[in-house]
Amino acid sequence: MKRIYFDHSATTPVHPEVAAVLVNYMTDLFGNPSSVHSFGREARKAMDQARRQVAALIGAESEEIFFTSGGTEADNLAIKGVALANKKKGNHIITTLIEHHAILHTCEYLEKNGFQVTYLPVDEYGMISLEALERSITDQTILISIMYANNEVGTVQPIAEIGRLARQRNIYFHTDAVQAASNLPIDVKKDGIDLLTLSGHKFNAPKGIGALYVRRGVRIEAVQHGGGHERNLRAGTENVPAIVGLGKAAEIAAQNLTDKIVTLTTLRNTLIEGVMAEIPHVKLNGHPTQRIPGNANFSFLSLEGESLLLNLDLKGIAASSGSACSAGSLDPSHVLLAMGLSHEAAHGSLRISLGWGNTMEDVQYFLNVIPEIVERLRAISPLHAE
Amino acid sequence: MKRIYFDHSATTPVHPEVAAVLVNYMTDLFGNPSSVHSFGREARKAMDQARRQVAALIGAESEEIFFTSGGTEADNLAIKGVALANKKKGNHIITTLIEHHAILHTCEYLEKNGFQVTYLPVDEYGMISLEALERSITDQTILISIMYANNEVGTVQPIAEIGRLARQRNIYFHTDAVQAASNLPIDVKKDGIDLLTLSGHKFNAPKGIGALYVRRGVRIEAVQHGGGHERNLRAGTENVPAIVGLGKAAEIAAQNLTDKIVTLTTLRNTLIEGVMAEIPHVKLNGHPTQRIPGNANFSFLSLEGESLLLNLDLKGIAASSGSACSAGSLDPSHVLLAMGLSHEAAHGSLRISLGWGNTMEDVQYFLNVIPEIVERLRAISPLHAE
Amino acid sequence: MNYSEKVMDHFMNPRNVGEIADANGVGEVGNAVCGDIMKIYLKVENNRILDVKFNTFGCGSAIASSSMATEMIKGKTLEEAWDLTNKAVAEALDGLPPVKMHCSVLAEEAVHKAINDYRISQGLKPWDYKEHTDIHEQVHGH
Ligand SMILES: Cc1ncc(COP(=O)(O)O)c(C=O)c1O
Ligand SMILES: Cc1ncc(COP(=O)(O)O)c(C=O)c1O
Ligand code: FES
Ligand code: FES
Repeated sequence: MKRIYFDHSATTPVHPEVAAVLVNYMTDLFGNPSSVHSFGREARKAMDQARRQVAALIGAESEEIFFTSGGTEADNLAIKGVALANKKKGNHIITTLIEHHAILHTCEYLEKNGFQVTYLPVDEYGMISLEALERSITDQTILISIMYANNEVGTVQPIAEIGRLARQRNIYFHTDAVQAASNLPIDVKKDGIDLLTLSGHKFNAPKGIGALYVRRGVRIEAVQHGGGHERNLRAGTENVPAIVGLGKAAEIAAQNLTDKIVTLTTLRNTLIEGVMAEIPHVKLNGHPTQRIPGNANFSFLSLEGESLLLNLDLKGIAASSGSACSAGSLDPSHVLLAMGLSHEAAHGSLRISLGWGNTMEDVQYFLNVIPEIVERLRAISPLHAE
Repeated sequence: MKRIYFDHSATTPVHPEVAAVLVNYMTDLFGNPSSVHSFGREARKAMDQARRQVAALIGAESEEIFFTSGGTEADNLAIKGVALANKKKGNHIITTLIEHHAILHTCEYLEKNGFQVTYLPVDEYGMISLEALERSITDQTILISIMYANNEVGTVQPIAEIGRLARQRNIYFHTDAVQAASNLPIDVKKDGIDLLTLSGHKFNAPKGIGALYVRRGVRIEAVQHGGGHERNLRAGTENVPAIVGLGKAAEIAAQNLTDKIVTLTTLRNTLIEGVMAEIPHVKLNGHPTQRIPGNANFSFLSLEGESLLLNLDLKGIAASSGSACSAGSLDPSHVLLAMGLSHEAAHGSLRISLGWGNTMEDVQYFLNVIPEIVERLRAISPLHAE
Repeated sequence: MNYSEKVMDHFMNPRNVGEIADANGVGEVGNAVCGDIMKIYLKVENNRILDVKFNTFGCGSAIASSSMATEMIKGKTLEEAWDLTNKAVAEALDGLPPVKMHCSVLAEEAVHKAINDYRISQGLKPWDYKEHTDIHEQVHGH
């Protein structure tokens, strides 16, 4: 059966060029960059190049890039590392209600350890308010962490304005750009970003590799202890093959950014227009314009996400939902609830996230199969019957 | 030029069979195991199989295996996770002076946060004393962490005896088995091990993947916060390709263990005998019998490790040294100093670590080139002239 | 370690290795604790360095620095040799990795010590001499 992958916000395939370069660093150029000999030197050189490639994607300098095992670790390092290194200055952190759990649960951990955290609300489009942000700043505030783009609804926050405000008030600004990287142009210098999280597997690099950008001069301490790797900020033998892959993927992403934005926006708009035209009782979640190119998020009233996903899967389409039933967790998406959606609408949500490899045929195929699926499930649903 | 890799304790090449299976999980079966659709299910299935393969290597059950980003993270998780989850029971940890920095620096971090740590000394062979261990236990002791085999001199500790003692006294026993896995038979149940660290890149799996075995029932808490991955013990999207590779490498290691031990021991003994016979003023570091098969560690008096490594490198041989000059660090190997070596002898140390792919020809080649190199460097050295 | 070709050349084919039996100036710096000892022998006549040799226990860059330093001061007057800086040695080697800069400092210090040893033996006042303990401590922690 034809298989269509519409879940690029969950993870992406590794680009074949990326896979090709990285395998070479597993089997042949496999040295440990700490070693004195030629195997070690080759590895170090490759790592240095990758650092430059990643830095170039976000307008940073290569000494400001620190490799981690992924977005979750980079988020943990940013929040805990800055909090612990600056606790003499203050104990207050500002974030939002719609962050990824890597931020939220890290903040909750810090709350148990003497820190205070403000979770900013968002409006119905998933947007924070700059006024609310400004009002929440106290003389204890040491860090503002606001995601660049949301992973469920794709809403893009006013990053430059937040950066300006943070700079004025002399507060560090971290942004989780896991969903933004390779989908939006990012410039840490222009936007006044002090720390920024990247995750490889969201832009066709492998899983298990990420990076934290830390502006030169930011006070931060290590969270994982051991050898002096990554200039003492992140202990652990460097994952050279994955780092090389991350560098290559960053290079590809930078080269294709404009094209990718145009292509995905076109596909996405066609998909949204098709769904809104063909299916009754459906709502588009997220911001009408301020959203990443590949993201569409709908609530199909009176049906439940997991059953929708299973039906799509039987048709060969991979997507995701903010339904708790699909995650095996207690509550439906905290993001959708924070945007004011009812539990019913949150349970009936469907996220389509487009990416590298998707075509207009894929979108047409989706538009062909979705109406019947929705109809069938609604026919079973008591909510719809009412 | 011929290149001979004698630095398997630093890192190893990925086995071609391992590389072949894992690449497939990057480009084709690339799903996120948390996803509901077929891509996600494939990934989860592969991960479950890898968990069984890793468990089988050490005699554990698959639910007792938790994947991490490497040995360093697993060590951090074991020590901090147990310390924090059991701090009501006590605040005392026992370890040794010769642990890897992933253990030592984690313990130092805990010392700054209200814990007390005893660092057991070792004898001239790098062996701890069971009596000293027993004496150091207090009613506050919650964890004993003693490495299975040392990464520099290869000394293997009396693991079963430590396990028995820990069990009697109702104290958790963690062992860093990064250097032991695939080089010695490991049986966590027989040896009374509660937690055990593995690192993939030391046994022909990729870098950036490791595992912590946690016996069912051990109280431990997460250190990295975020999603509910690895049953809430380790947040972060699972590195499926590397996990699949780790599983495959564990399977290969288990199948070949007996052969590998015989082969490496023969090569290693030939190498040691050759060096001791051909070169004057040389000392073998580590235990005469209780050492991992592939390890040989020498001190060549009146010469310095880095210059030795560079000369070997020019002959195509990759090895390592405990000299501070080779690491660009402050002090020579803490392991060699703890064993009572003088600074001079520690600076003049050479570690040969054999592994998969090494042959008797490699050893002969090494034995052919080493005498002349040592002679040449000694001719330059003021220590030798005296 | 990423060494330049020049470093590797001077490391593999060090110039002026050995002792001078009738040296009239000898300088030794470093210690085995740090993993580096450098000893320089001078044969001075009419204020000029006629011959110079060295012995070094240390890393590749320490050996290359000693070799280069001896090349650079051979045939020079003592005043000229005194002006040899560790930076000049490192530059002549096409650079050293940052963590290895202190090895070139050893070479500068050993030359200074050898020259002062000569001056003292001639009944002259030793020249003012500053040890770069700071750089050494930074790397070796002593
Ligand atoms: C916005 C955001 N932040 C952080 C993460 C975590 O990154 P990783 O999967 O690399 O741990 C993700 C994805 O899971 C994400 O979408
Ligand atoms: C004994 C020991 N423990 C822990 C580690 C750290 O493991 P990793 O390199 O996977 O971070 C190493 C290797 O570097 C080691 O030899
Ligand atoms: S209805 Fe079954 S998990 Fe929600
Ligand atoms: S002699 Fe120690 S680093 Fe050069």
